[in-house]
Amino acid sequence: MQTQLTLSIRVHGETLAELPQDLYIPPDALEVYLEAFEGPLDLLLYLIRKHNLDILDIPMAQLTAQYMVYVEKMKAIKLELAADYLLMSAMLIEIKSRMLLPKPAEIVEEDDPRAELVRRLMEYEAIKLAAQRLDAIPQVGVDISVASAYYQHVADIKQPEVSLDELIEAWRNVLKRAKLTTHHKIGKAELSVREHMSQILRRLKADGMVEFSALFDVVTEGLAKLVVHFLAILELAKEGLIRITQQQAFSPIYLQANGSME
Amino acid sequence: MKEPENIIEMKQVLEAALLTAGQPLSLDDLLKLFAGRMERTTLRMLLDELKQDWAQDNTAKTLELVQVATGYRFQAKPQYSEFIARLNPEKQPKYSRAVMETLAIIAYKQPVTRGDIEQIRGVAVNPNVMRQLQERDWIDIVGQREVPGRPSLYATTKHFLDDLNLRSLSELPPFEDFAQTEMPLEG
Amino acid sequence: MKEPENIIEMKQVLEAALLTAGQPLSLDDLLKLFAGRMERTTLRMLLDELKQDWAQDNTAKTLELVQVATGYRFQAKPQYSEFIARLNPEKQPKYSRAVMETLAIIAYKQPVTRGDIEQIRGVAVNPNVMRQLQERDWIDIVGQREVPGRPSLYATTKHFLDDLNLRSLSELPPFEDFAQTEMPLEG
Repeated sequence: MQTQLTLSIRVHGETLAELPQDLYIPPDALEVYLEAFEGPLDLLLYLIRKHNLDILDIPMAQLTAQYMVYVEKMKAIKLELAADYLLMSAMLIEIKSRMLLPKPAEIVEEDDPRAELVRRLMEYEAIKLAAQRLDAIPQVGVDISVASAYYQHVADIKQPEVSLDELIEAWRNVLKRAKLTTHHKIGKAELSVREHMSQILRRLKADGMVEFSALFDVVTEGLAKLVVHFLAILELAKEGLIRITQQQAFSPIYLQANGSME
Repeated sequence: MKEPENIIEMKQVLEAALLTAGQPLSLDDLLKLFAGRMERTTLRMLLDELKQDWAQDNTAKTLELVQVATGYRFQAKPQYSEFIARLNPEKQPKYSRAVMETLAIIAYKQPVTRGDIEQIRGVAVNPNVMRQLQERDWIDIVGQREVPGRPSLYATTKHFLDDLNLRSLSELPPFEDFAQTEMPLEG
Repeated sequence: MKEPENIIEMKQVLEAALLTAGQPLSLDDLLKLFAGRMERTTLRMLLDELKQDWAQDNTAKTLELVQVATGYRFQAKPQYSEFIARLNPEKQPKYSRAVMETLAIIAYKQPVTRGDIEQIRGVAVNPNVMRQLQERDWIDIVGQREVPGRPSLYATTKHFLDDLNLRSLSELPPFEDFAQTEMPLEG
C-alpha cells in the first residue's frame, strides 16, 4: 500500500521521482500528521524549516515541489482539503513561473515575485510564536488562584421607600374599587380631625382618664388647632371611641377611651 | 515547588488553598494537596494550628478559619459583612399593593380597625401586612373599639409623617383634589 | 460596626473585601465600601500600603495583592498553584492552536475583522473558534469596518488581561520579539 501511494503522486501532470524522506510515516499516523497543519502557510513554514531553506531567498522550484507532494498526499487519503491549500498551490506556481521570466536590468527588492509570500510567511511565523507565548502565560483558573474567602451575606435590611405619590395612588385605587367616592369625601379639615383623633386616643391610652381641659394646650396652640382638637373629641364620641363623663354640672369633665378598664 | 517539608510549609499550602477555594474544603479535599503524603491526624493538627495562627493577634486579622458542615473555610469576620455588602447593593424592595392600600386607608381614615380596612378593601387583611407596617413604626395601636372582640384601632405615627416628609396629616392631598374629576360637586 | 476611623481600620475593610471578592475590584468598587467618605487619592495610598503590608515578612504570606486590568485582587503566590491544582484534577482544557493563533492575532493586531485573521493565518476562520473566545469573555466586537458587508471588528477584553495577570496590552511580550529581524534589502 505504501508503495502504491508513493507511486501515485503526480504534481500537475508530472510524476514525482522521489518523495521527501520525512514522508515515510505509517498510514494510520499520516492523517493525524497532515491534519496537524493549521493551513498552507503552516505547511510551507514547516517545509522551509525542515529542509533548512533560506526564507529570505526561497528556492521556489524546490519548495513548490515539496508542497505539492503534501497536497497530493492529503488528496490521496481523502483528507478534507481546504480550498486554501489549492489556492496556495496556484500562487506558488505563479511565483515560480514569474521567477523564470527574464529579469529586468536593475533588480529592485519589491520586484521579487517572492516578496509578498515571504512577508506573509514571516508574519504568520511571528503569530505562531506569539500564540505559543500567550499559551505559556499563567492564567487565572489554571495557574492563578484568586482569593475568594467566604463572607456572611447580610441583608442590608433596606426598607421599601414610599413616596407621597405612591400613597395617594394606593388610596385612589382603594376608592376606585370600593366606589366610596360619595360616602368618603375627605378634605383637609377632616384629615386634621382624624389626625387629632389618633393623638387623643394615644394620650388616653397612655394616661387612662384625662380631664377635658388638660387635652387643650391653650398657651401654645392656635385657635384653629384648638377647634380641630375639639372637633376630634366630638367625632371620637360620635364614633363611640371615647366616653365622656361628668359627675355633676360644672364639675370637671373626664375623657376615657371606651376600651379602657376604669 | 518541592513538596512541603516542614509544618510551616504544610500550613502555607493549606492556607493558600483554603483562601482561594471559594467553598469549604473537606479533609479529603485537603489531603489531595499533599498527594498522599499526609496522615489524617496530622492534617487535623495542622488545621487546628492554622486556626490558632489566625486567631492570634486577633484585631489585626480580618478573616477567621472556621469549620462548617462540609469542611473548612476562611471567612470574613462578621463586622466586615456590612461593608462588603455595599459592593453589591441589593435592589430597593417594594411594598405589596395590599400593604400600600392598607397604609393609605389607615392614613386617611384613622383611627380604623382591621374590620374597617377589610370592609373598605373588600378582602381580608393579612396579619402580616399589619405587622410589616407596625415593625416599620409607621402605624400603631391607639385604642380599642368597644364592640364584641374589642378590635384594635390603628393610626399612623409621627415616624410615618417624618419618613414621608410631612409635618401633619393635613398635608396629605385632601381627597377632593383628585376626586373632583371623577365626581362633579353636588348641586 | 461603625465607619472605619483610622488608616488601620480602613485597610482592614479593604482587605476583607478583597479577600472575599473572588475577582478584581476596581477603585470605584472599593470606594463604595466607604459609602462616599473616601478620596480616590487616599484609597490609592491605602492600597499601596496594603500591598506592602502583604509583601513584608515575605515568606510568611501565601497571597499577594496585585493590580490587573480591571482592579486589585489577592491571589495565591505562584509557588502554590501546583498544589492547588491537585484539588481539581480535571484541568481546564488547553485551547487548540487555531484558537491560540486567532487570539494572538486579535491581541497584537486589534481591532481586526475575521477577514484580517484569515489573511494572516491563510485559512478560513472556524466560527467555533470565535465563539470559544467570546464565551470565555476574552474577545468582543468593538465596531464594524466601514467596507462593504460592514464586517465586525474584534478586540481583546479587559477580562482577558485580568486572566493573564496583566494591567494593559503593553505588558504583553512585545511582538517584535517574535518577528525576525528586518529583511535585508539586498540578498
